[in-house]
Amino acid sequence: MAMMTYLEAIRKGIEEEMARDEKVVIFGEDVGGVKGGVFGVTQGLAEKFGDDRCFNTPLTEGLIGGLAVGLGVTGYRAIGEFQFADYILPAVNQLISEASRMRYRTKGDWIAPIVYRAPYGGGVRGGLYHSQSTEKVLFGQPGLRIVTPSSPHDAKGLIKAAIRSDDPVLFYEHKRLYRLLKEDVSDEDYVVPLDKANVVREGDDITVIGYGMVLNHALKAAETLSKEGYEAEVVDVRSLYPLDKETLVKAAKKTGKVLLVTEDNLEGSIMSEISAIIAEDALFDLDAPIKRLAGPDSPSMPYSIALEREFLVDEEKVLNAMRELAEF
Amino acid sequence: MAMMTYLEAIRKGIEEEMARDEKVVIFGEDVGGVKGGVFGVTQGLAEKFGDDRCFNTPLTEGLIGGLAVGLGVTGYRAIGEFQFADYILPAVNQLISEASRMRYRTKGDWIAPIVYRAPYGGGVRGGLYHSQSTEKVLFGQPGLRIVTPSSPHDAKGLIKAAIRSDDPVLFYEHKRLYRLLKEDVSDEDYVVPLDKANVVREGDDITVIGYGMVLNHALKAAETLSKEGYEAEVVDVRSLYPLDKETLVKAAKKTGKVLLVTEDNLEGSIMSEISAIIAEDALFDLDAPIKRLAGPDSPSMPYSIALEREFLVDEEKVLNAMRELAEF
Amino acid sequence: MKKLKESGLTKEELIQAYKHVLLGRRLDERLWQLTRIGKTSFNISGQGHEVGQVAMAMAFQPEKDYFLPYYRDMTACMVWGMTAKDIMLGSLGKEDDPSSHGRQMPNHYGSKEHNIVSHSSTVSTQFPLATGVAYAAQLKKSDYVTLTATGEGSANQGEVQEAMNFAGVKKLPLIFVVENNGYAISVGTDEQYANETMAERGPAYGFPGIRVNGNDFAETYLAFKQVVEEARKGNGPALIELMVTRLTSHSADDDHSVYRTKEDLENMKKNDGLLLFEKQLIDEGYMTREEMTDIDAELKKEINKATDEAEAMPEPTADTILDQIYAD
Amino acid sequence: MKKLKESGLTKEELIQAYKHVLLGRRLDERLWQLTRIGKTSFNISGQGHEVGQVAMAMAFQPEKDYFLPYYRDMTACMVWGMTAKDIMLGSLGKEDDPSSHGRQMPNHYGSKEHNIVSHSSTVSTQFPLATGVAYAAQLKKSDYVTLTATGEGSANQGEVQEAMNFAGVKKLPLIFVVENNGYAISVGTDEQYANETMAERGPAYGFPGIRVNGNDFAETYLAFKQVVEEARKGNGPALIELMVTRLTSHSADDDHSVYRTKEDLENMKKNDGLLLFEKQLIDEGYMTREEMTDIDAELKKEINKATDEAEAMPEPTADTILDQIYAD
Ligand SMILES: Cc1ncc(C[n+]2csc(CCOP(=O)(O)OP(=O)(O)O)c2C)c(N)n1
Ligand SMILES: Cc1ncc(C[n+]2csc(CCOP(=O)(O)OP(=O)(O)O)c2C)c(N)n1
Ligand SMILES: [Mg+2]
Ligand SMILES: [Mg+2]
Repeated sequence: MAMMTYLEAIRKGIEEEMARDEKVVIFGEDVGGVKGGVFGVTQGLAEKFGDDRCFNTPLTEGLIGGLAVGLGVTGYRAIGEFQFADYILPAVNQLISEASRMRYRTKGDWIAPIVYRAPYGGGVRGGLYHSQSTEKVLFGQPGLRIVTPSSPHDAKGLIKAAIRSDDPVLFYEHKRLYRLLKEDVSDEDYVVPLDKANVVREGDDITVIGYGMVLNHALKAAETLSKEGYEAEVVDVRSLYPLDKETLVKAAKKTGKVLLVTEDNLEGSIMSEISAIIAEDALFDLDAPIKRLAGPDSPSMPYSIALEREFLVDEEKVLNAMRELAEF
Repeated sequence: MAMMTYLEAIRKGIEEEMARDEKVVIFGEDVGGVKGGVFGVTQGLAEKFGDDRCFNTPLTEGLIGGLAVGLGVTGYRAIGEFQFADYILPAVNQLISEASRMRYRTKGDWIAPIVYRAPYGGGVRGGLYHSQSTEKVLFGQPGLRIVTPSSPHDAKGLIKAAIRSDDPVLFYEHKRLYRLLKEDVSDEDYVVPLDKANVVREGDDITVIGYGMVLNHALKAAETLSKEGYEAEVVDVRSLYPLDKETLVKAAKKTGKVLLVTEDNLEGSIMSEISAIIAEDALFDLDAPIKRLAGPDSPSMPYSIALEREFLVDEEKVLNAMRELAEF
Repeated sequence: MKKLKESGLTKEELIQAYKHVLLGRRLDERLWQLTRIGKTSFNISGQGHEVGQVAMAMAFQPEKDYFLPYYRDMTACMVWGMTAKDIMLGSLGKEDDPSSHGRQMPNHYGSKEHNIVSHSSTVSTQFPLATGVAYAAQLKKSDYVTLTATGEGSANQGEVQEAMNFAGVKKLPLIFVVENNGYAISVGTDEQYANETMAERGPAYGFPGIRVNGNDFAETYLAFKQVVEEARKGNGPALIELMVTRLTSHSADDDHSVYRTKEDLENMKKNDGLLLFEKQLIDEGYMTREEMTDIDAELKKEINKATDEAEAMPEPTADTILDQIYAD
Repeated sequence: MKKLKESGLTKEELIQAYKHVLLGRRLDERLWQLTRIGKTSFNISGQGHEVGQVAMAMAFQPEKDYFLPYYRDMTACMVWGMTAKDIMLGSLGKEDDPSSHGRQMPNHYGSKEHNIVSHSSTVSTQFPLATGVAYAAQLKKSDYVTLTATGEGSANQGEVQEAMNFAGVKKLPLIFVVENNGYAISVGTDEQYANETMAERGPAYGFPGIRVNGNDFAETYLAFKQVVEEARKGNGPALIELMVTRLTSHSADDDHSVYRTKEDLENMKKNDGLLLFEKQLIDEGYMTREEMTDIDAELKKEINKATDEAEAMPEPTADTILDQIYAD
């Protein structure tokens, strides 16, 4: 056991896997050398595993996307870093047309075992292009997995599972959680499954479903609400695609009152899919409309502080929505 | 009035707008010269309006995306064609980062009045990369509009409205409808609004919501069902983003039984957003779970005929789902 | 034109080359027939590319080198090890098709057995992939060389630059090929690029770029031989622009008489590489006309057999649609 | 180094140039101060690029020419017409910020009034846009020239190739600039590209490519003057590689002492273009040290005033978050 931030836990997971399997390689912009990433996730890896296995790419995301697939088909386990989740966009073609379809289009003859890492999320004064939740752009592409951890424990176990997986996995890291969260993380060689949502708090009155920063808001708000006499079941989606329908539907049915929270825009977010699943499978168990709490439908969040705050779903907004639903 | 296919109606709309406004220009791969597009939509336009206003681009979709934005900021109304909706993927960065955000990020100082056209949809033995419904990839990007006509009448009016709009509009054309649909289309200078869904058939028993090829299946199935004593309200979504929530919710409330049909994969499709909206705004008016009928969650549709058929939502599948819901 | 003798190849090797060229031609002719009578729904052909492709592929060691082809590379794929029956299985969309098991359209080649990596329809996505395959050779300290090809229109895709740039930086053992047939569907080279040759792009990324006449067997073979040797020794990549002719329409969906003049089409036929190659073989005394006729007859039998056998094979069944989306 | 006299500029013009250079330096120093004390949250600076940028921009006619800059182009934007206050409004995220009205991060320049087209943070997306702006000049039969710039790392993006390729084909009146400061955050040019110069990429797309020493005012000015003249006459685009120095860390979020040696950093300071330019101006008798000191004092006042005025301006308010997403 050691106290670790979310960021350190990701690094630890990568380090353990690189030590365990020499087929694991990692690359991206500023990922190699002494810099080790603009957030420092890959610090020390080049020194430890050599410049061949941890290296800088030129500033070209399409290349990062495709390089990983080429390494995958030849038996390597590539970890490609996109410096910000916003900069996945130049690589969308490679991710959708190549990585996510390699296995299917050859019926398993060729596979693409890859982890694409990307820091996402706002609240860092990053403006329109350093704050986005771009997971919805890649959501719903069968063949590709999307996961994101919301705690240091999960961060380590989930990155390890992603690296070992024979599927291409898009691994989202919330950049505000990098240094915000710290907890004891086991030194053991554990993995967290790529296809399971996680009930992080039990309760009978309302069900709150989220991931990332807003999940942490929900957990805090649940404690406040508890003092007011309401107990919230809180679920970390974790496997953003494919979704763990079973756990999500079960949690929805348990309380009959569902609040879906995301930092993304309201429309087109992953919460909309979760809502549709619940509306299909649990409609008659519901005691209230399925409520979504999300950013407004504006193009990501502006730089100006008032606008950024207005965009972000904060703890207070989550608490208010939870209370309203509990009292419904 | 003249009998026109869906394809001819689109061409007519473009032609009228190019004649009306010399700022309208059109380009793409094989769009210029005598070929006039691989489906022939732009045939005759180069001859009529000159090679400056109707021209070929090199085989580069990122360029097509950005060229349109640059023309937009300088006062032109660009129509950029993507040869297949599958090949929007290399241009996603330009569409999301540039076209959809130009107005917002300058608070209206610079705008990008653009139409991006793209033939989408399957059932043409196009395999994994000539059959896709890629609209979900661009869905939920505020600043961008996505529309698609499902009849020749709408095709002409909608493309005209898209060209006149000061917003970037992604205009999806179902490639199977190009020559399948034929109807009398007015010679008048009419437009079809970009932000309105369309109730194409009235009924009291169930509500079916769709667009494109599957909407035509639903209309036929509705006639069959009518003979069985059930009347379906059929709604053409038409404005895929932003959605016309009012019309959609009203139609859902009217019958309390909702079937959402799409040719896309089940998960992450636009129907999931519509379901979420209905679950939020009309839950207590529902008499049955909100049902989605869609393609399976496999990566687009394979080439082999049995697999293509298995993937596609056809008239029979729609009819069965409608009947089941009516009898619920 | 260089004399065949200058290639340094033995008589047997040259006769083998001729067999490959003729097989490519005859098999493609059969595929057109099958398309016309509706037994397959599509064909896109390499007629006019065959001599260049055979000369190119013979400079490699297919038993260990990797190939990431594009849709006109049928003949090269057969030099690499695929059989006429393999190709036929793909065109007929059969379960045993080694390229995609009936999931992709015809002419999307791949074979795990022969190190031919599957490609998509989205042009040039194989270029970034090829860098990964080539980088794996460096990691493995293996001396295999990777070959990837695309058309001269497709070579303008941004991903091609990104791949060439990275290959230059890492001195990858990777040969890039642009098969320049003067047309991208209907668009001529004057509308695709402005520089004299595509080959010039090699030096712009720090490695040799050579234009060769793909109808000149010896010139082509020698050029490839040299760059492959350099790559194998660790001296980095090269770009070869292979000047070829597109003797047919772009594909079964196109009619080139619409955008090319009669004279143009007639002249082209005079430049048929197959005829020139035959003339050289006879003039230099390697073969007689009768020997060629015999080979033709033999190949006809081989193709008949391949057709019959492939036709008798089963197609994928509907219940396999969800197979091999994810690893188990 | 060329003598300033060779530039053909008058004494007044050279003094004006000096004022621009010094304003760029002093204003940026102020922005770093504001960042350090927390009045603005971010800065990314053009220190070491100023002389080159002024020489570049002075070769254009800002009252009619268009500019699509990148984040280090503050000094060039001021030659184009933006004021210190305009810049300050952007860095402080104020409502009247002409670049984005407080919606983008600092250093994302734009001004409708001065034909400076807004850019995103996603590097090099402005290159395809610039082709549209330049194509509009051809359509309008106007003789304005368009300028766009990016860094040497960012110049590897695929979209850059696609834009240059199209500009070559259409002979657009468009000048592409790569400001080569040797680093892309921590990544040196040896890991970004393999060719000798970036300039070589011009000829690969059919137009001139010239590398100039951005610390050499006259050389830079004359090179731009010539290519701008050619472009204005309709003779097509050019690529200029401007060799400059990044005197600071990449941005306020970076610390270059981590990845650069002490000697490297010290040597670099000796090559400060500002000092070299001052020496030239004095040596050639255009200015005295006192005159420079006076200008410095004047600029300080101007910057103080700009800071005070900008600080007093209102920030965007939360209720504007949904403004200007779509046209009304
Ligand atoms: C990204 C993408 N855009 C468009 C297409 C449609 N398309 C298929 S082949 C082709 C022309 C290719 O021309 P070229 O590269 O010269 O190759 P050739 O067919 O002549 O061998 C086009 C436009 C595609 N498959 N992928
Ligand atoms: C598409 C994209 N990828 C990554 C980034 C993150 N990023 C911002 S600046 C930068 C380095 C740019 O280096 P260079 O092009 O040399 O310009 P310089 O900053 O040196 O002027 C990177 C990687 C980005 N903004 N956009
Ligand atoms: Mg071609
Ligand atoms: Mg740089």
